[in-house]
Amino acid sequence: MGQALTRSTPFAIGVVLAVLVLVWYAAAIPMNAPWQQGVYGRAGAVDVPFTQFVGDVWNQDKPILPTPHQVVREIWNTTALVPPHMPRSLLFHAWITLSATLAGFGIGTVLGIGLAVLIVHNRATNRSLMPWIIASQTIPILALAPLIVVIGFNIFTGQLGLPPDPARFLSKAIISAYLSFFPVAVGMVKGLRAPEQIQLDLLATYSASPAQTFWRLRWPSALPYLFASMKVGVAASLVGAVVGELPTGAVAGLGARLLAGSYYGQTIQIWSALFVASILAALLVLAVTLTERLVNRRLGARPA
Amino acid sequence: MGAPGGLAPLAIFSALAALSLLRFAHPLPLLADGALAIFGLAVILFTLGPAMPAPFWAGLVAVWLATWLLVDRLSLEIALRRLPEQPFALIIPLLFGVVLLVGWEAITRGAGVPSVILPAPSAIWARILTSTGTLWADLQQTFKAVLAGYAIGCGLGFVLAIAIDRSGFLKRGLLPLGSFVSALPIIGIAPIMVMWFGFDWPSKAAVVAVMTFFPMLVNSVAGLGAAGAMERDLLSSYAADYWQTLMKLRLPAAGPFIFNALKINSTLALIGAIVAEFFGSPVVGMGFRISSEVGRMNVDMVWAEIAMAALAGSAFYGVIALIERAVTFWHPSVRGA
Amino acid sequence: QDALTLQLKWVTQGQFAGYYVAKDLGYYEEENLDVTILPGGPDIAPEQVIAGGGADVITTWMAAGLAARERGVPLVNIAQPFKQTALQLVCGPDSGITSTEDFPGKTLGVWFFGNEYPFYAWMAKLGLSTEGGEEGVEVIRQAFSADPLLQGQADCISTMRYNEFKQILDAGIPEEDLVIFDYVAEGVGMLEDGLYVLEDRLEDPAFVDQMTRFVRASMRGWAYAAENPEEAAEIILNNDQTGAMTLDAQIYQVEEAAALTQGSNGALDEADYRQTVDTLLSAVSPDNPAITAEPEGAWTSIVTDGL
Amino acid sequence: MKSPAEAPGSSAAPVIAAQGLGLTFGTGDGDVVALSNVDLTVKKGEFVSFIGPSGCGKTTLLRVIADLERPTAGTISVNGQTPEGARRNRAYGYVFQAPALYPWRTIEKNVALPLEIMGYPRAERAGRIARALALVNLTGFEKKHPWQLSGGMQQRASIARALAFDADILLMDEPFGALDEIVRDHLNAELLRLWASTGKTICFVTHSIPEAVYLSTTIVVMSPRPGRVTDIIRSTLPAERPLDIRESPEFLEIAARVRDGLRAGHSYEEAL
Amino acid sequence: MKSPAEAPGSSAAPVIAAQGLGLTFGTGDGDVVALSNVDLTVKKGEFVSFIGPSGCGKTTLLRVIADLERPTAGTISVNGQTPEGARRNRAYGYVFQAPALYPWRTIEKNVALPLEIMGYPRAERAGRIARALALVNLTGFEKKHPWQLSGGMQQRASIARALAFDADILLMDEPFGALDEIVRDHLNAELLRLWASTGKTICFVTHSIPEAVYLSTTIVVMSPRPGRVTDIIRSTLPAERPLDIRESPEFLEIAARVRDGLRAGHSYEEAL
Ligand SMILES: Nc1ncnc2c1ncn2[C@@H]1O[C@H](COP(=O)(O)OP(=O)(O)OP(=O)(O)O)[C@@H](O)[C@H]1O
Ligand SMILES: Nc1ncnc2c1ncn2[C@@H]1O[C@H](COP(=O)(O)OP(=O)(O)OP(=O)(O)O)[C@@H](O)[C@H]1O
Ligand SMILES: Cc1ncc(C[n+]2csc(CCO)c2C)c(N)n1
Ligand SMILES: [Mg+2]
Ligand SMILES: [Mg+2]
Repeated sequence: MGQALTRSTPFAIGVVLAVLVLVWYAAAIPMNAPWQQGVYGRAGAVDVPFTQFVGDVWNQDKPILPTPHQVVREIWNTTALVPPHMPRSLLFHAWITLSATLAGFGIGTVLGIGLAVLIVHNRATNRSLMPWIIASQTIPILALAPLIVVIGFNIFTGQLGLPPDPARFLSKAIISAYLSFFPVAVGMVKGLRAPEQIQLDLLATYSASPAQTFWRLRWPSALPYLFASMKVGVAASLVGAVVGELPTGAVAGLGARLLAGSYYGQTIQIWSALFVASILAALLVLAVTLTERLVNRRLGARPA
Repeated sequence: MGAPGGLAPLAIFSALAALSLLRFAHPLPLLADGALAIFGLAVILFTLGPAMPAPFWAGLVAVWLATWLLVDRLSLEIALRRLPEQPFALIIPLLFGVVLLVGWEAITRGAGVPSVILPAPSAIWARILTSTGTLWADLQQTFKAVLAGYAIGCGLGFVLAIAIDRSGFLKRGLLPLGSFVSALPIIGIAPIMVMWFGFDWPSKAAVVAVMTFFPMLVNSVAGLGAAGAMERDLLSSYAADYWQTLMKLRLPAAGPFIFNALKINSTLALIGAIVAEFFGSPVVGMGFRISSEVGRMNVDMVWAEIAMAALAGSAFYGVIALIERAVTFWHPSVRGA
Repeated sequence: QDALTLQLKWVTQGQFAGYYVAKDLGYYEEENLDVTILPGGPDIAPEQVIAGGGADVITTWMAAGLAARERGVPLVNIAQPFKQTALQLVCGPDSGITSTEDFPGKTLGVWFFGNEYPFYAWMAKLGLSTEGGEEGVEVIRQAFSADPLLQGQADCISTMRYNEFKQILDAGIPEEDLVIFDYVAEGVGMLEDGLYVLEDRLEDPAFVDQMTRFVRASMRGWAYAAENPEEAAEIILNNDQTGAMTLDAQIYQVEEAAALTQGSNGALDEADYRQTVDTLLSAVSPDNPAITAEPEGAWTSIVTDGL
Repeated sequence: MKSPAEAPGSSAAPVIAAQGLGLTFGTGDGDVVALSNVDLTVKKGEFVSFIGPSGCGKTTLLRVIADLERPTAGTISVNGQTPEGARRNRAYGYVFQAPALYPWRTIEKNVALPLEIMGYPRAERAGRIARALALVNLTGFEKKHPWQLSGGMQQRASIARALAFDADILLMDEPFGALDEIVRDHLNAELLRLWASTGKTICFVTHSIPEAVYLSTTIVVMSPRPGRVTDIIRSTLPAERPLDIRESPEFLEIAARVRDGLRAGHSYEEAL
Repeated sequence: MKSPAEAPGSSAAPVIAAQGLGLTFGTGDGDVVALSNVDLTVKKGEFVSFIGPSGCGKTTLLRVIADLERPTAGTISVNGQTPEGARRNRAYGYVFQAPALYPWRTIEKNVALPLEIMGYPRAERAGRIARALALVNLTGFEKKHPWQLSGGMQQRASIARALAFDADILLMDEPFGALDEIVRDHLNAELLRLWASTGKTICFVTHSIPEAVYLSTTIVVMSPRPGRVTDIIRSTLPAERPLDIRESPEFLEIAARVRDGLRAGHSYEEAL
């Protein structure tokens, strides 16, 4: 019985979480202390009892490091207690960011796989494109983001006649795709080249077409690489969508929320937006992991 | 100006390009193809002026096609070992880059794109030449953060992967939380890191460390599981202990995955360091320069920085890729290529 | 109705109350205008947006507007709702700074992205190097908030009176503990939020007419906001999609911003313009060339003449 | 029934014709000459066994025939075409020395692989798969994955895969190496029957001298590094070959000759 | 020199003792009984061969002895310990059915692997590696990588790897399957010499009846699914075994008995 409990995943996560929370509370004391001392100093308070001091340090309005219960309370207040369609609700923002993330991740994954396929199958693409794909990732996206907003947004609203919201959504999705296609492309190039020579030779003896070789050998061999890359890619997508919310006018979404929080020094708000974003990321990675398990089971992979 | 007379070379190029269709009936030497492509590129640059007429754009497309053909033929020759790998492996992407730049120059100048939106490569180049001192100082500042953060982030991800691998408890408890850290959005943590580590490069290094940590963790964990069953059994028959199995089998087998992460991270680190500088910095650094110069409408300087970033980043990536080739030479993806 | 797009320099907040009030209360509609307001952000340069055709009219600071004009974006000031300025340098109680004499060796937080021109003009006037060291000042790029001062990372920081300044007060530091440098008082004041359009558009009388109606409605909005700050703040909150704002802060901001429009009917006062240009020209340096030559045709009164 | 013994004498055009064939592998530390100056002619319907010391180039030769390796010297034609042309025409089936089963496919699906690729109609596939698996005695393991099979069973699955489709030429690289004597005898007999009834041309690598003699119309003896052909032995055994022919003097005589060739090859470089 | 024939009779404690051993693999579609009710005793210094149809559980049995697989029924002890204890004490060397060489190591380094792990002094390693490679006739290929070797050469490299270090027990799973007759004879003789001079206990899986008879003091015949031991044959051959002992009547008699056992096993379930 006890064995089963200590070996269960929720228990393990719980213990690790508990340790983290303890460290967190402990860290909050030295980080927020100087400010608290300033307050006491100005108020002329001397000899504040330690318990009160700790209580104050853990409950500042604009702490340097908010404490877990402050963040949890803020998340609770802005999710459960507010209707989800209101801008005050974090769910509202989470959904806006998530939708752009999913769109961007979809585009990025397809693009990444497509590029990898081109690179693996076409000599000229392999030699000429790969270095530029790498170079593209060294361009700081935030520097490019305003450009995407200014030009892209104009094209979407002007030439294509989209209203601002879908145009903004698309701009974000593009940025998100831009960040996520790369890990997928790099991983897939590696994965598509992973089959052993003898496995390729076998298909060569059947004079299999490139498409047949792809679907029957390269694709299944690349799956482990694809899933590892997709986990990185989906996280990158979320970062991209959040980043894309900065220059697009900080209108709505978790990124906008983070930013808005920071304008007004609302650290608790920043941290709760941060947490929701991370929870979102963890869920997305989990979704990829579950898909991986499912696919592995379907393929009858050898249990490790 | 786009005067009709100016288009004469374009006409010559078009005629030559059309003639070169003969190659399908009668193979032309590679040199002829190369000369044609380069001639076309020169013609485009030569005739370029504001408000170009339609034939010019058709010419641009033709030049692009001609160069693509050249690149394709060159790649084939290399594959057949009729051309040496060494200079040409570099020449091909450069050629691609030249076409990209010529197209960019042609579009920005030929279609009159305002330079505050997108400056022409020639303007960017001029800017690079006049600002080498600033660019160099910015590069140094930013790379301090890139290298430190990359080392810390990759190191942490790797060590944690080992810890996770070592202990089933951590695997269950920590791995799910690892993905939690992965998406701590950079714009959220950057201000916090500035708050914690100050305005100078250490706060940027911290951001880079957080960003690069997860790809390394995920790939290392995947890689550590990549060794085959019989290969493991072999070591188990020697009663090899955990660390021996790790060093002799599982790390080498994980090599391709780890390098995957190292490569992805080399670009992530640069983006991270630059973006982190947007959130408070001293008045030097690539990120600082980019964002402040956008505000000053000096977009050519912005692109000069971006060009530097791309160059430095590609070099960084290239070094990692070279090490990868040397270390994981045995992997089919390297052996076969 | 004539469709117009206004690109703001910053996010939706009390700083732009006049425009949001005019839109929500139908003043634009009464002038037969259909106005879309695009919020800005830390990386949106309105000058770039209008150059790319993404807006018909923008709000920006005059120094940035003139700088953009010199770099090939032919911006023209058509109206200047903000007559006063709100930019300040605020030094903390522990900085030991009481006057500009104390600056050498200190760390100062500055906003960049086109907001740094007044600061550099000031330092040039004081003859201080901005490269750091004993004799000069250490400049850091300050982010969005008042944090660097509150956390002691900078001796002085930039604030807008209507925003960051209040955050410092809210954080519990009393005003009398702070040393406040006002850019106008230091003789380097520069005009803030004005309305700018592209020069060639003004050749079209219909556009000029639209702009006249736009400025008229906007000024009505400002006047209403000055009278009813609570209501204006509500309107701002309704237009804010982030849901992160507090009513108190916005009421304060609307009040402060509306105060900046006091005495303005929208028309630019040529004397104010001269002061900005002269200050900029007095501080030309290779590091910070906002403008290097006297601007020509950078403002016009044809829009406000029709009010 | 066609007589295997007659095949070499028949006037059919050669299925495989190699002149002066050579192949050198460039490796990090020096070149390895795997094949050198190999001349070989295989006529239609022949059953040719290749025998030679480990590492002498048998696999390499088969791979050259199959267009999986490019020779660095000499010429070779398969079915009157280049090896590449023959491969594109799906002229042969290949049993590799290692099973090379795809781990993500079940045994059944592994055998189905060539059928899918060559576009055999779906209706036909099931029957072919079942017959091929029955032939190698793997009925009942259709749904297993490769790692759930023993070494010999994996090898049999890979044989079934090559027999499931119709190819004129069969290239088999030590197909029965991991099988016990009884199964091996059974499969030898099956292979002979198949060969006789279909008129396939078979190239067969083996280390077993009795197997080579029992099966072949021609035995090619190779010597190691650089791999060369040292002897070509035409079998004088009759077409009908019951298992006990292996005790006949004729059989033993041929076997002795093969063994001598093999031994000579060994002494050439690798003194044991 | 110790007499192999005497070994079974000696009163030494059993090195391997199994009672009622069973192993069932659970697979997606039903269980596979690989071993069922196996009783086995191997004394110190014995040379035991396992022979049986493909898929009968020989590899599985070896893996159970080596603690690479847990039995689902019965008990087994190795060197008087649990298999795990024996493994931890590095009681045995194992030659797998497939070569299992590490692609990132050269041949030399692959052979060095167990020496590194078991902490042999650096000075001693080079000599051991050279001797082991010479024994399997791979001198000159030290610096090659596995994929640059032929199938048989890879198998020999994996044998060298298992012989490079000193283990009391040798578990060999069809080590000579991919080798030609000459090399095989040579290695058989070498193995016998090694065994005689070191007194190792050897468990040896093979498909070759002559090989089993030639090498062993005891031959264990197994029958397929569920794998059981059907016959245990004690060899009556003398300790000294020249190669031509294989033509002696005694030898042929034992071989016949093994063949019969094998055939019986086959008829049990897999009617051919
Ligand atoms: N991992 C596994 N999962 C399921 N079944 C397995 C597994 N390994 C082996 N088996 C089954 O166990 C039986 C015995 O396999 P084993 O490998 O021991 O045979 P073997 O006697 O070594 O045969 P061969 O001579 O062909 O190598 C086979 O029927 C095989 O299908
Ligand atoms: N990819 C390669 N790179 C370098 N050398 C190679 C390569 N493949 C084979 N060789 C070498 O070529 C020679 C012949 O190898 P091959 O596989 O043809 O031998 P084989 O006759 O099939 O031997 P076996 O009976 O052991 O399978 C060997 O010496 C081997 O080392
Ligand atoms: C990165 C950054 N830049 C500027 C400001 C200050 N600010 C607030 S509103 C505004 C526009 C003037 O109307 C300016 C400059 C800031 N807080 N953060
Ligand atoms: Mg071979
Ligand atoms: Mg086996």
